[in-house]
Amino acid sequence: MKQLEELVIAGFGGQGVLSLGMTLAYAGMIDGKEISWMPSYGPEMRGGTANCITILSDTRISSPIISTFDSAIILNQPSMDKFAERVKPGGLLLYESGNIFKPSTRTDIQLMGIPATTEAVRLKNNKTMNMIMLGAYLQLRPVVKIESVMQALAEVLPEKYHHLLDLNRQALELGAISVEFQRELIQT
Amino acid sequence: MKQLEELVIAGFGGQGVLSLGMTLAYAGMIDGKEISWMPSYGPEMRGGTANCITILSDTRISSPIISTFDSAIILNQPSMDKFAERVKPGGLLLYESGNIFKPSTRTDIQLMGIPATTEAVRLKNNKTMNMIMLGAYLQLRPVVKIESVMQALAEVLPEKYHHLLDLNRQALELGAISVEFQRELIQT
Amino acid sequence: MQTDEPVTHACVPDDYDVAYHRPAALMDVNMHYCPGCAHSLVHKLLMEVVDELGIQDQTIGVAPVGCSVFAYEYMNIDMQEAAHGRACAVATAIKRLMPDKFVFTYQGDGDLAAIGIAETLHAINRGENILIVFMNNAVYGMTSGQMAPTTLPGMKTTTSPFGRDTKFYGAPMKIAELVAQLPGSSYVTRQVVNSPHGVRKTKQALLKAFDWQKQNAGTCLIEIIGNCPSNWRMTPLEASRFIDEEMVKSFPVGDIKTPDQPSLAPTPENL
Amino acid sequence: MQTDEPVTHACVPDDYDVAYHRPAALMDVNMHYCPGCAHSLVHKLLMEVVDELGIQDQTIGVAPVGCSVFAYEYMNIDMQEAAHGRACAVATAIKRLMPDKFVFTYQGDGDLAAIGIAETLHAINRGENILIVFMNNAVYGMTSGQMAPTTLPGMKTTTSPFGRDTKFYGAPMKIAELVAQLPGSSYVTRQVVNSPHGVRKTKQALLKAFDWQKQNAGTCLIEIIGNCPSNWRMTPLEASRFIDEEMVKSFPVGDIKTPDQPSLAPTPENL
Amino acid sequence: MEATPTPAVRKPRGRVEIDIQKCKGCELCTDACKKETLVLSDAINIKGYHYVIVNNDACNACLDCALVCPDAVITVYKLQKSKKVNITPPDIKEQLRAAATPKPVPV
Amino acid sequence: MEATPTPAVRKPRGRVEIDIQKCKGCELCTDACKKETLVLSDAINIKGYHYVIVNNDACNACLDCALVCPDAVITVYKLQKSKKVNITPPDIKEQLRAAATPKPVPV
Amino acid sequence: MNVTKLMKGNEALAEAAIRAGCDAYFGYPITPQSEVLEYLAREMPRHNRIVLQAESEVASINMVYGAAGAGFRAMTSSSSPGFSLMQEGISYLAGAELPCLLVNVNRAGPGLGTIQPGQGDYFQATKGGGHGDYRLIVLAPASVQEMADHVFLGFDLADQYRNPVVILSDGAIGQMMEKVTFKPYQKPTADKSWATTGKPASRKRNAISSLFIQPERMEQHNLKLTEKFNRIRESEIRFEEVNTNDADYLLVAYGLSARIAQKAMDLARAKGLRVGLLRPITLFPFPEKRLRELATQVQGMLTVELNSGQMVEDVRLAVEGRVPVAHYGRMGGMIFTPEEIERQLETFFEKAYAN
Amino acid sequence: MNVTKLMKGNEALAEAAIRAGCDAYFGYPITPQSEVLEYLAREMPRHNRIVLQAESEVASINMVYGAAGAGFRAMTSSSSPGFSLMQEGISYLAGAELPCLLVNVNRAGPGLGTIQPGQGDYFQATKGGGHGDYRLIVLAPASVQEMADHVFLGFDLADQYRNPVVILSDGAIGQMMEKVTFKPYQKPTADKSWATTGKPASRKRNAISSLFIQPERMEQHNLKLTEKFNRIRESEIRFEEVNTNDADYLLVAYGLSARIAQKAMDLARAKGLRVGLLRPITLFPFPEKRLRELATQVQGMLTVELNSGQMVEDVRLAVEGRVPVAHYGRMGGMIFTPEEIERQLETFFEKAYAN
Ligand SMILES: Cc1ncc(C[n+]2csc(CCOP(=O)(O)OP(=O)(O)O)c2C)c(N)n1
Ligand SMILES: Cc1ncc(C[n+]2csc(CCOP(=O)(O)OP(=O)(O)O)c2C)c(N)n1
Ligand code: SF4
Ligand code: SF4
Ligand code: SF4
Ligand code: SF4
Ligand code: SF4
Ligand code: SF4
Ligand SMILES: [Mg+2]
Ligand SMILES: [Mg+2]
Repeated sequence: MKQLEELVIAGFGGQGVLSLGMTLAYAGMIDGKEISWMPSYGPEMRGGTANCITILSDTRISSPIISTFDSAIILNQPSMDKFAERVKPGGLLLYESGNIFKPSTRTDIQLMGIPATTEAVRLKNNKTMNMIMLGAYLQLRPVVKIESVMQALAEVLPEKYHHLLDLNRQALELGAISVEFQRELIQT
Repeated sequence: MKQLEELVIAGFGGQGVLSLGMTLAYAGMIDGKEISWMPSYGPEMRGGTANCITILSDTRISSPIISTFDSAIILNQPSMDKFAERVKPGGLLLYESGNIFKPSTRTDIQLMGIPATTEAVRLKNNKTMNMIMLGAYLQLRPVVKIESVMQALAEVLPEKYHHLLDLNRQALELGAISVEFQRELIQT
Repeated sequence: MQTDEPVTHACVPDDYDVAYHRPAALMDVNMHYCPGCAHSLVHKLLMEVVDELGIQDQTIGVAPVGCSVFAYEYMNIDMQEAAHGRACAVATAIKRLMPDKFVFTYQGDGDLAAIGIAETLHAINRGENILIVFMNNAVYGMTSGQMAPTTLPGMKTTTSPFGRDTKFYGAPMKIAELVAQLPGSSYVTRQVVNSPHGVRKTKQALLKAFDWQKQNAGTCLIEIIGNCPSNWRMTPLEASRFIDEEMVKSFPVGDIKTPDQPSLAPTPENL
Repeated sequence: MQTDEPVTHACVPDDYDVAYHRPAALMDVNMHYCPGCAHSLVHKLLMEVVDELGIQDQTIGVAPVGCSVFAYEYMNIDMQEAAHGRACAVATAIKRLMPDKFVFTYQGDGDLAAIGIAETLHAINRGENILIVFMNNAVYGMTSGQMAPTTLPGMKTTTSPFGRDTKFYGAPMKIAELVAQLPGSSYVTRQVVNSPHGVRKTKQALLKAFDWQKQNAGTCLIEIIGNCPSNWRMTPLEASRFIDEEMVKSFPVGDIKTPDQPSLAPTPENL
Repeated sequence: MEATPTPAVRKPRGRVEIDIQKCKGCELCTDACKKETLVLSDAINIKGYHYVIVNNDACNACLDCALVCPDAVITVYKLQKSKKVNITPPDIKEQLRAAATPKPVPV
Repeated sequence: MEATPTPAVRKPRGRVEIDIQKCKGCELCTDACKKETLVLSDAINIKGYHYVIVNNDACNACLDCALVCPDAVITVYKLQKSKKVNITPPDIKEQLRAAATPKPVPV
Repeated sequence: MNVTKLMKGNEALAEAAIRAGCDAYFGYPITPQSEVLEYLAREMPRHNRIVLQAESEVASINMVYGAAGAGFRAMTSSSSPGFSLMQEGISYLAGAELPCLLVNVNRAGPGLGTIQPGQGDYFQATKGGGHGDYRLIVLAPASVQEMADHVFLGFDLADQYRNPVVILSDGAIGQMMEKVTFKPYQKPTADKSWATTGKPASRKRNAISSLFIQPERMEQHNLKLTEKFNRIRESEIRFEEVNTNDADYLLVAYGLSARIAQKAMDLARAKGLRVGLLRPITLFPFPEKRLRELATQVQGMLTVELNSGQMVEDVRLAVEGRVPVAHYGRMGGMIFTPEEIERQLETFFEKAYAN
Repeated sequence: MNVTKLMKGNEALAEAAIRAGCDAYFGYPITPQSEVLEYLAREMPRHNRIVLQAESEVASINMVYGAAGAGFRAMTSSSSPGFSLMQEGISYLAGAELPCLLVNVNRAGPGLGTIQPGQGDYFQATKGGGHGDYRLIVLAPASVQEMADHVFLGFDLADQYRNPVVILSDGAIGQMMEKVTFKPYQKPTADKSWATTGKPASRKRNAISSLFIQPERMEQHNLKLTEKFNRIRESEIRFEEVNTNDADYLLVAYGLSARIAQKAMDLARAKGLRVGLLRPITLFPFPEKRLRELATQVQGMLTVELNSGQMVEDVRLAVEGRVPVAHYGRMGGMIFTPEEIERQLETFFEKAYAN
């Protein structure tokens, strides 16, 4: 596992951007890491764009606010336009391909689109889109254990939603599978 | 006339302390002097003690607040206790003798008691007490012209009180006469 | 901050007359409100009235702090953005200095009934000739759904997570009834905008209020029971139903005081 | 700041019983009020009530900014001096934290009705179990006689030198009637203290209010039409007459709301 | 009563036009319309909202939809009195459908 | 009815005591007293106020003066029921007059 | 034509407001400045101007906002506790760049304190008692004449920079009477095309606001304000010097304190100590440069203030350690006498140069 | 037993309030700190504590006064505009010497501004935004952990000195999530015999007041307060140093800025610049002495703040011109990146030593 992972997650307000980052942060805590999770907040969240910076590290984190990222999970076009250039060379840019018409054309980073919205339809629950993206991300950057993510979800979700835990696990797995599928696509 | 006269006037709230000083200040202005009139203000005025520092000068006045005085006009005992020691050696301490049981015992200043309250009864108007004191003071320290005082009163008093102007002139004169009477008393 | 391109209509079909169009005084921009939010609707009505009376050049509005803080981005008239709760103080000054202009405030329930109750009551007590448009959505919209003085008993908000406990927070404040007690108020009414009928009535009320202002009748206050679907956690349609089923129980709709008829609700004075 | 020597009576004549004496809970000091000022009288009554109910150790008072700012120098109970207008906020906190204590505020009309109207109305709307003793002398006493929200129409003050113009400043605010509209208020009454009869009635009102507070009935407000001879530029006796002849016209005396009888004045709710 | 010589298509009393980029899909209009003239489209606009399109030609120009539309995005047209019967109007529904196809737009 | 053996002086039903240094001479008590028991003195106290003194022995202990006194300076005594008739009380008026003579006091 | 009157500081200020074309005054009574409201309540109506006693200082300041936003010359006045209540409103006025005149007749605090004069509100006025980055132009009158003059100056500066101006006076200057001369005054024309006077067809709508929800735009606004404050720093510094030419020691004081310090200076000179006085007239902008210059000439500076040491920080910031800067203060409404200051001068400079 | 959680700064602060034995919270919603009220509205009732949403910030602060005056641990929280409204009340609290905890989650101003993080309220918090001479103890958390820790510290200091304590945080620290560990805490016993709890026969009555009408008594009170603030200056300075041992250049920053500055320091060190960081934890009292010491070691200091230059004045006052002190700021909710600061470091020090 990496010493330090600096990640940005960005998209529309309703896409579960903040909870994606938060789940990852929780899982990081369970894995004994230092964490910082910094949301963009304010009324723009209402329908506008939202993003959060999540940092996982084995040592104390200095700045919770950074301008370049090891990885980015991008869920809409405006966020792609805003953040694509800010992924460090060699970094990862994972995006939801259904929502993005014009992905970055950078060649010095790993770019991968996941049709998570479409996949979510297969799970009959649009809200699982963000967990599919998380599954995909963790397949590429295993910064926390999947089990820790599941534990995090169990802690974060109120009891009455615990019946959804299984669905979330499926979503995570679907994300991982999608990555492998994309990889095959790229290779061929 | 003196270059600079630093005067304190002090007594109970209802005794006309502030208007005594104010009248003198107005007269000073009419005589073309520089003036500063500084009241003690606040709720203590309500029945409590009141005082004002009046400074007349031929040149620009620096501090309107001073701790020692050329002259003092004192209308009650607490004020006598407070200010007697603050008259400069050689200065004047004029007091209303009816209200003061224990005048200062200083010998390095000119001390004079005027029975202004009793004299005011002769004018059938208690309120003239302060003007009697002013008359007495001006007899001893002619820092402004009596005519200027009268003009000041005419300007300060609202029209409807102008019938009192003559009474005030009498009071001023009575004060002057009292001084002469006291002088005689002292001499004898 | 200042775009005011005229509203354009793409294709006017032959043989048809325009029966309703977006008011010209409403800026041709996207409003930031959530879908179905009553704020936007009332903005629209206000600008319809301004258009119809032809008083765009004579009207000055005062925006509050609340979801409608950007009202001045949407209404194509001169406006001031007041500090939270102080719209009536701001409007008082404007109106006193320009008594021939039409002056209104536009305020939410947190703004008017909580932090701004002093400025509101005193402006009304003085009988300032202004119109107060009071959007009562029973919640602090902008700050994400905290309890307002008008929150219904038992209603859950982020600061009344177990439902508003009237033992602890008292009953919802009936602003319209309260200010009707003050002799300075002239026309006081409560309306809804969750149906075409309600919208028509509210617009009538607005028209009347401007008319009374012209006659220097005193302060007019129009309380509008609006929705806040986002913070009520409902769809706009559910919110509309909630207004009919719940809100109007605490906040009965109708005129409370009109200038010709001093107060429809008997008060100690007029018994 | 803390002297509380007991009140001593110089010579108690033989064969006589004490029928009235200065209340023990009133500090044995000279009060700074002007001759005849109603503030001192009401202080006295409050302390009589504290004595009679034996609650000196259970009562916490909140003093305002106004002529009665020094109330805590005169009442021999624990007290807090609140910022101008904020007594009800201060009292709210005290009462919520010590619900078994008796808590009252003592406020002037500038303090309560002008700058403090928000805190007052909201405390009452929440139904805080406190007593508000409201001294309405129609003027800002302490700052030397400026107009208050309760100044009578036409009354001259230093800031209404031509007489209060109701067109400009509205009508005097009837605080008791206004707060009686709020469900959170329990016992609301208006009294005078310019005659032995008025004094007796006011004391009864105070006793009742403490009783209601014990029963957690909600906020009690006792408005007392008091004099301010100094700023009315009258003798105390003239001021007493002015109350009977002028003040009570604008401020009718009597109970406005009692807890058993929700509101003696019909309101929109209870019609 | 006159007999109609040729069976000309009835022209609807009212027609509506929707500024779809400003529509937020709140469905207050669809609920208000007694003629069920309006319906939410499946497509979304640049703000990400499903917007309203015309469902049928039953509009009677009652204005209800326009009145309740919070975002003032509905324009209502009313057939001129003298032109009650006429040839088929250009298919406004189709026009709107076309306009509604989402295109990428910079935000 | 019993005949009174010796013409003993009638003892007043009530008597008042005034804390003259706290009295502010507002005259609310003198106005309130129906028996005209109280009157303002010519002398002043250390605060500069004319204070109230007892004018006659007509007091009936009605308390009115004490009730209206803003400064709570009046104490009222009531004759015990059993002691309705008695010798002349010490002249409280004189006592008070004596106490009222102004003396210089530090403020 | 000049008119000379004998007036209280507060009254002179009020009279000046009328002569300066103040369109509207909003205020709430508080000692020691209620005379301003009282004077204007009497005099404004006959000039057809607006004077309104507000329900509180919070209302006053927001009324000033409304009036200033509509393009009128508006003002309010208060004293310390009341001025604290205005801080939110002041920040709004500065944020929305509204010209207006605010008067604080400083009394002694903190809290309810006492109504006697004080200078404890220096920090509040000069560093911003409200939230966010803004500056007020702060004028400190030291005489009744200046109480009047600063009203004209204040309104003009406010208009010129679209910024609130504060007159920071004190209870003594407000209550004392001196002669005051009113000179004829011509109100300069100010561009108020931004004001909300009703939008004619010919122009875009005007909006008065301090809200910029996007940080990018807010920062632009902040930078614009900062740039304005720098311009003010460059152009609007005002101060008075007395006997600085040959001074070995410098007294620094403003307002009432400066008057007393001047007499102390005379006393010290009489004893042979070469003392000068620098009296800042603008507290923001502060005469930093001049003080820095004087720091190369004098051997030490003493600020005298009616507080526990506030302006002294600005003096120290100006001289950057070049000479020792001491503070002497009285508080709580107590006022130093000239003799007291003179003694301080002696002991301070003895001590400073003993070692 | 220690408990570790992942929490937002605002929530950690609220949780800490409960654990610190806060008896009463009064507040009014405002972004970016409404979570404090919301958290406590949910959690306080089950601890039988008082939480009350007030009608305004003015009411909140005066409720705090009432509760603190009755001897309870009381607090409020707000953000910039709301905090401005509290200034009168804060001055009263300081004047009446009431211990309490006040939280300002700073956003960008002036005026309504924006809800993004800022540090523009430094002056207001440290120099006194209210009237009169008083000081608040000001704590500046730079992490979620400190958001919690400073609550315990703040309440304890408040009780110890009978003075209000302010936690001056910012929107970013309030909104971000980090791990936070709560240690067992024992509330120290504080003498509250002065509180208004009802006067038993056994003691004299207690009066809470900031009013001293006689100047002589007011001055005594002011001197007592001043003496207290001096004691605080001597005993309560807190700061953190990173890499100062060998530093040639010093960054000075607090709160969020300090976190970013630390990363900038790392970047600079990676380039060979020997940069250290001093992070004041208490803004009042300010670590003047330590800065003065470091001024003899380093060649220059750079303060980075989310404002136009406020703390930089305190740094300059501390170093008295011994080394150049520069300021770099962003405003309006814009936040500098570590790289940006690093660049500033380079240009500033190049410039400083070029000539
Ligand atoms: C002094 C101050 N306090 C608090 C806030 C935060 N605030 C912004 S809007 C608002 C309340 C909004 O509620 P409401 O007035 O009901 O308007 P709505 O959004 O519901 O339309 C609050 C508390 C602020 N901006 N300023
Ligand atoms: C914030 C603030 N504003 C104004 C004042 C000045 N002030 C002191 S008392 C008072 C009004 C007093 O009037 P009222 O409440 O009617 O009491 P009264 O003296 O008549 O009993 C005012 C305005 C103040 N102390 N604080
Ligand atoms: S939060 Fe509520 S009030 Fe605000 S825009 Fe959304 S629906 Fe409207
Ligand atoms: S000024 Fe008025 S209210 Fe104040 S003490 Fe005197 S009479 Fe009473
Ligand atoms: S105008 Fe009437 S009929 Fe036509 S679409 Fe709208 S609501 Fe339906
Ligand atoms: S009411 Fe307006 S915004 Fe809502 S769905 Fe209909 S057209 Fe769209
Ligand atoms: S008790 Fe009654 S009768 Fe006796 S003095 Fe008093 S008022 Fe007069
Ligand atoms: S009522 Fe009281 S204070 Fe007034 S004159 Fe009578 S005894 Fe004196
Ligand atoms: Mg609302
Ligand atoms: Mg009053």
